[in-house]
Amino acid sequence: MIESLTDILATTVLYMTPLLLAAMGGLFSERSGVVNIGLEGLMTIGAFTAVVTTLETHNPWLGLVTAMLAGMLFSIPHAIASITFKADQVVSGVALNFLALGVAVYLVKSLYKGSGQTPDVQDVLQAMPIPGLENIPVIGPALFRAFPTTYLALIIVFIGYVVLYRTPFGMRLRAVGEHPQAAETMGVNVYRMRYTGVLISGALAGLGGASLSIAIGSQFSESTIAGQGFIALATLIFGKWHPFGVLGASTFFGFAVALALKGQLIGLTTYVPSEALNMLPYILTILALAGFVGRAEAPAAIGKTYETGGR
Amino acid sequence: MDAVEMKGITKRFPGIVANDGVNLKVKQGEIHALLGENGAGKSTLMNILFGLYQPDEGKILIKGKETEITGPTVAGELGIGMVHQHFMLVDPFTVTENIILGSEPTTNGMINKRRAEKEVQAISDRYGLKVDPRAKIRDISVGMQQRVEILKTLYRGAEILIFDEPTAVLAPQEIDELIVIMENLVKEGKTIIFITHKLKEIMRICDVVTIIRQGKFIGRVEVADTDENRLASMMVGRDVSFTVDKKPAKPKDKILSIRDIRVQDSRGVDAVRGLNMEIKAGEIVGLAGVDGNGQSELIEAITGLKKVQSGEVILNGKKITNLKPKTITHSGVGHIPEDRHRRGLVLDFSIGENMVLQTFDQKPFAKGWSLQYPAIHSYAKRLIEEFDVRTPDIHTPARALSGGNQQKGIIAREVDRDPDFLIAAQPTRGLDVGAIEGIHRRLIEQRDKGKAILLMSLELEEIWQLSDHIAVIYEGKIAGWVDPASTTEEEIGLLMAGYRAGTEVTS
Amino acid sequence: MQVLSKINKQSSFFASLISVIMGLLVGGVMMILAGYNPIQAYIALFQSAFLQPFDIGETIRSITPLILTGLAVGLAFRTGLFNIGVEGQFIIGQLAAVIVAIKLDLPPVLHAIVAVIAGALGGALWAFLPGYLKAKRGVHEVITTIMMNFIALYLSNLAVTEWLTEGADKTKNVPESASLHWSFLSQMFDGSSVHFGIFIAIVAAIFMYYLLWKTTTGYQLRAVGFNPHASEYAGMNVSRNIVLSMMISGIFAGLAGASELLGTSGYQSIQASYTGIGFDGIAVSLLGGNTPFGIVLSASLFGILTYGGSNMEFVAGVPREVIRVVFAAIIFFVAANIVRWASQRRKKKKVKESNEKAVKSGD
Amino acid sequence: AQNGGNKGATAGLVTDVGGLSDESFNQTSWAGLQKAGKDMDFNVKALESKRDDEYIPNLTKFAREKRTITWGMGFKIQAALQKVSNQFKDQNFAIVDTNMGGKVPKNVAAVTFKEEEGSFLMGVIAGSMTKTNKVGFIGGITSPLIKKFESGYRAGVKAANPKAEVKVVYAESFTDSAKGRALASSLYNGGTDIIYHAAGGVGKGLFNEVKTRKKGKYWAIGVDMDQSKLAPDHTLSSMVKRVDVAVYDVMKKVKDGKFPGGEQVELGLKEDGVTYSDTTKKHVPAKVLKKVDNFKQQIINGKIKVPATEDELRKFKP
Ligand SMILES: Nc1ncnc2c1ncn2[C@@H]1O[C@H](COP(=O)(O)OP(=O)(O)OP(=O)(O)O)[C@@H](O)[C@H]1O
Ligand SMILES: Nc1ncnc2c1ncn2[C@@H]1O[C@H](COP(=O)(O)OP(=O)(O)OP(=O)(O)O)[C@@H](O)[C@H]1O
Ligand SMILES: [Mg+2]
Ligand SMILES: [Mg+2]
Repeated sequence: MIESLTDILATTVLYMTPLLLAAMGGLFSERSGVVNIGLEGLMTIGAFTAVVTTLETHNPWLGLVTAMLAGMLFSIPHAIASITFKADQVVSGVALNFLALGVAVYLVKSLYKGSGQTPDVQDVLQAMPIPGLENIPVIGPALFRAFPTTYLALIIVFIGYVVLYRTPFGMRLRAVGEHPQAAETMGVNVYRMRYTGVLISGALAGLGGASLSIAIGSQFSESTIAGQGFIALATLIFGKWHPFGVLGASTFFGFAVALALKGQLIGLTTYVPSEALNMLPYILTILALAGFVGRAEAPAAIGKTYETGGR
Repeated sequence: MDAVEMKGITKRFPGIVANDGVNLKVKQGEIHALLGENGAGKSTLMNILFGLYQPDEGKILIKGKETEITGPTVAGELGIGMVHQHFMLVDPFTVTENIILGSEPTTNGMINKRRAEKEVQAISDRYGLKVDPRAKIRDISVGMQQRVEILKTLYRGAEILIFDEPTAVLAPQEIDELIVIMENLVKEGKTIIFITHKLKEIMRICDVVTIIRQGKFIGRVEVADTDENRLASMMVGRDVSFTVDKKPAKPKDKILSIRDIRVQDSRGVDAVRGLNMEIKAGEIVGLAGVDGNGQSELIEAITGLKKVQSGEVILNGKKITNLKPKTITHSGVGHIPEDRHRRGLVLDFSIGENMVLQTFDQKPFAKGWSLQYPAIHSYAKRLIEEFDVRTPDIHTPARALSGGNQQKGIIAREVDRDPDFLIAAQPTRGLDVGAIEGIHRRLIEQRDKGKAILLMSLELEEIWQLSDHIAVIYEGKIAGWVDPASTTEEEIGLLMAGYRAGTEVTS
Repeated sequence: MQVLSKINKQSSFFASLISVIMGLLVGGVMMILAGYNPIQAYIALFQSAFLQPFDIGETIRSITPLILTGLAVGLAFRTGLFNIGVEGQFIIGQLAAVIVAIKLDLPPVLHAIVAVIAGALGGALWAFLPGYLKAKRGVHEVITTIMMNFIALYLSNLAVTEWLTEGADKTKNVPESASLHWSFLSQMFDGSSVHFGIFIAIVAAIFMYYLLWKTTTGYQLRAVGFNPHASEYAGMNVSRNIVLSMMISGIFAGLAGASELLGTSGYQSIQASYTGIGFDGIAVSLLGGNTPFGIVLSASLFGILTYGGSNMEFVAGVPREVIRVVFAAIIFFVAANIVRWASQRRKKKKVKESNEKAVKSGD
Repeated sequence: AQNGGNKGATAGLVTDVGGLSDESFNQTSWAGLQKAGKDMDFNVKALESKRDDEYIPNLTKFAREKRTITWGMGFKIQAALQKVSNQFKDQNFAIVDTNMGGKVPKNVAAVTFKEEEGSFLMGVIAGSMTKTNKVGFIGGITSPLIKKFESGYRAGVKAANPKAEVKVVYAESFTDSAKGRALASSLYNGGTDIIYHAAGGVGKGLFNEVKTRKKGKYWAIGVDMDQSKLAPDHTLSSMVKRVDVAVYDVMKKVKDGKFPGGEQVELGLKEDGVTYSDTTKKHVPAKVLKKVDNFKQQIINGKIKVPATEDELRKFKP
């Protein structure tokens, strides 16, 4: 029983990590007023870059760094189109998904002789037990024998909270997402804040992708991300655009997945088809939203292009 | 010395010259009015002074020194602060957060909230601007929001303050408070540029007026040397009459009666608490009151947009309580809504499409499932001509019309449906005197045609001029009925503030 | 030309064309960087999409579902909703169509009609829930539709293995009576698999135009999409219109699924992942400015590039993913309105120059 | 080149949606075809299908080019190949992993494998080597093909170690390696010490997980090709499906003018179509290997009929 609980927790944490990272990325972008449908693409680019870097340098940490940089780089087109050129943010985000997946798979095929996937990474990030804590019963083995990316994700949630709600930068970022004209009249550079928000989202989503490809997994192919970016987007909305809300939402989702998997392992499949069990996380999410989460209030200026002095 | 001098400012927008060689000279320590019709270019000129726009031509001198104001930050450094026509406040933020945004006091890189709150408190005490530093903007009154706007400029040490139509959104008491504040500010040595459409206010507190019309500089006059009529004709370019011509009302049958209704606001708190009211054909009932005393909820309840918790609304002898908005509309209610952008128009529809917002599915605008555009267009054309809505054509999006013309469009739509009962909520908010004149005439015309009209306005003067009876609303109840002919402004003011004055109270 | 100019709200057909060319240039640069010959590749692409009747037929076939999913996304957008759930509605459309096709025994033509309608209703049903939750509970449709996509995928697989077959990977083929295959059409294009679905798609596009701009329902849908508060004021039922909009969107998606199933594949199989046609619909719709005619045009562009792209890989060895990059670039260029921006900059510069001249001569 | 006289002969291969580098039958068959091309002077070409609706155009493309033979990969392509082969009666086709519902057209050769037989051997290895008497199986998407693997494996375990319990889970995905990892981790935590998978990319998660665990205690078994390089110290064996060999053999017959049209070529242990990987001997003791070979022999000479479905498994008695 206790073991099962530990197991469920461990799976929860495993599943939560990439979602949490990407959704935190989305948080920064959307809090600044720029919708980011492109999380899927940014995760893809991060996953790809991390694998290639690690294959070349045998240093997965470097992989994380380049994944963040690549995520940032690929968020630039989205930023330029939707902030400078005032393109519709949804349009631009969709284009970003096309671009990222296209470029990543194109490069894989070009680099690895037409193969649709990279070779296997040997030097993946290993789980990192935290001495002492890992021995706490039940939660220790689940939470404190996790991947470095998991710890990173949790730290980012807390840093994200502090940055957004305690620092001038965060306050300005949120102001820009709520009422850019107001921020502008207070001397805040709306464009710069939005660019920063989008770039941070690229970095974090890239990191999220990397956590899938070189920590949990060990290679990259077209299906490495397979919809996780969209679930991260859902997590962001579910978490009401708040760092702790996002933490809660991604934990909820991870937990639902863990329950579904556990259901199979304890033999529920004799009674319920495994397809039905696998639907569970998605059904639970809808129920949770319909039942008690309900209306989420987006940043007021989200999705709206901004023009200096415009109204 | 001149605090501000703007010389030959020209600003072009695609297709329009918003400012065309405008001059503005403001002396240190004066209250300088900027007067002009809707769209005359006042806000544009001030946005240039505040650095939000760059002029295409012209020079700006601040305290005698030529400067280039490239952004709000530069303006701030020059001691210029602006209270914008449309509030620039971040709703979910607190008062303090809004004030410190952009120049936050920090310790170790973190915002020092406590210090900020103290500073805000100190400044608000000094100038007599009562605010709660910790309240969220979305929870405070419009008046307090405006004080926050003023505090924002003072917090940055502004010496020259621009007030762009600050009184348009305020109740009479709040206007009085604001005027006191402005006087305090001038006493402290600040300079104020004040935009308003209300000539009374100019006469009351300003020293000098600059008038612009259609982007052009018309003139600069000392308030002491002029009067309201002369200002109005300079501004509009023709004579304007301020007195509303109206014959005595000839009230007939009872059209609307409201019995003991209760309505909740959006937070679920009772906003209307057992209110009674009757309106007869051929009369205008004015609903006076300080903003937030249940006026909006009352109107939304009558029109079916909000649920009536108890009590009933009867129109022409039939109960319309809690019917669907559509049914209520079709049973003879017209509604000029308080917020024309939120409720009154679909801004992305053409002005023509907006003309049939309630009737699009009726003959002759629709045959069965299919819309009849020829009928819709000819109808819209007729209304636009009849009500003098200035628009290039009926296909222009409503968004591109000026506020006054948008409002005329709404009035055209509501009046032309020929309802027995017409609700006019703040029908002239933010409009210039020319536009106001026309709208007032329309309302009187409707009354004389035998319609029952409920006029809600925060502007006492408007209510005064138009109403045959005035109902003063206070905390969700009618505090008293007064006859405009035999009551003084003080008496109404007292009722609005919650003091019951014995004799006039009839219901 | 009026129709063409609707491809994007702000930009003309001409601007879109320039964007397409610029997108192809971006793709060309990518190819050069990776050491391929772009000219050869593009020749292969367009040759294979157009040169032979067979290929034209196949191109049309690949355009068909894109038009329908594009319309699904576009209609929802027009009414202020973001339907990311087209993918799921597509799957349910397939499922509903295959059930009718293999479980019912009806005369030809009627069988196909009933199966197509079933697909449409399936899609509508799948879109109903997100619409309902949005209208009544304020639940963001983006989350619910994403979740419904996953549920649809698993549900379809479950149905195939557990209910429609005895543990097989795919259902049996739909009978001739329910098929949208039309040999006359197929023969016209040299035996390609183009099928009746293209007519469904075109009728759907015309229907969307008529519905939105010519009917009272469309008037309400658009009004609610632009301004729910004003719509409520005007007596429209906002909730009902939100649900209706999602369901009509779902109908288009379901039609896409039904037409693919009854026309192209002929069976429903266990699916390891999404087809992607629904997600492609988002791009198609956005590039088409969410107008029916724009969507038909952009679906055609997308279809040509995709179908030709696979051949480009075949002939010139260039990974077809470069086509996705090309398409992404086109969307960026159109959305950012690069063409207008460039022309405006030129104008601005001219104005500035002439101003400077004026100032100088004034001195 | 050394085999002259085959000039102008051409072959095409159409993958299923897995693509050319699925590390599974698409990839191996392509390898086989390429080798055939080199050895026997065929011009070979492959087309990847991204979606089910591309099967027909892709097959047709080759058929219209009049390729000597056109290969379709996987059971998913069956309906398409049926249609196209019917349309191009003069062309030859071949398909892998399906017997065309038992009715193979004259111009088609169908190659299938007895995955259950290979999986049986994996079951024998797992059953013999488990210390906890708990072994696991991770399936991809529930389907008859994967059921063949599962049934054979469970039969093998039963035959070798009746006391051992087989935990079976399905990921309902062929790509979600995170899910594979979570499932593997849970299985191992629950006392399972050997896990076999037939789950494509999901199986990657199994190897990623087992790698982090104690050597010599936790094991994984690979599928389709020798997967030991994914976790060299933790891979007991792999069930190798010799699609490359099968393709090569058919190509040889084509070259010799003996195209097996209308036939179902079914390859099991006997034909060396399925087998265990060469690296098996690295971690599996000779004693166990002997046992495995023993069973193999019994299957080859028909003493043991390996179950391929759930029903057959229920009736199966070792
Ligand atoms: N951002 C803009 N883009 C285009 N035109 C603009 C813009 N801002 C202002 N204008 C134009 O400039 C003119 C002047 O507008 P402005 O807002 O300055 O008028 P105003 O005098 O402040 O009017 P009001 O009394 O209604 O506030 C308007 O007619 C409008 O057409
Ligand atoms: N985004 C815009 N693009 C082009 N023109 C605009 C835009 N916004 C406003 N205008 C123009 O500005 C003029 C005035 O608009 P504005 O909103 O200032 O109206 P207004 O009379 O001040 O009404 P109010 O302030 O009460 O809404 C209108 O004539 C309109 O054509
Ligand atoms: Mg103004
Ligand atoms: Mg105005």
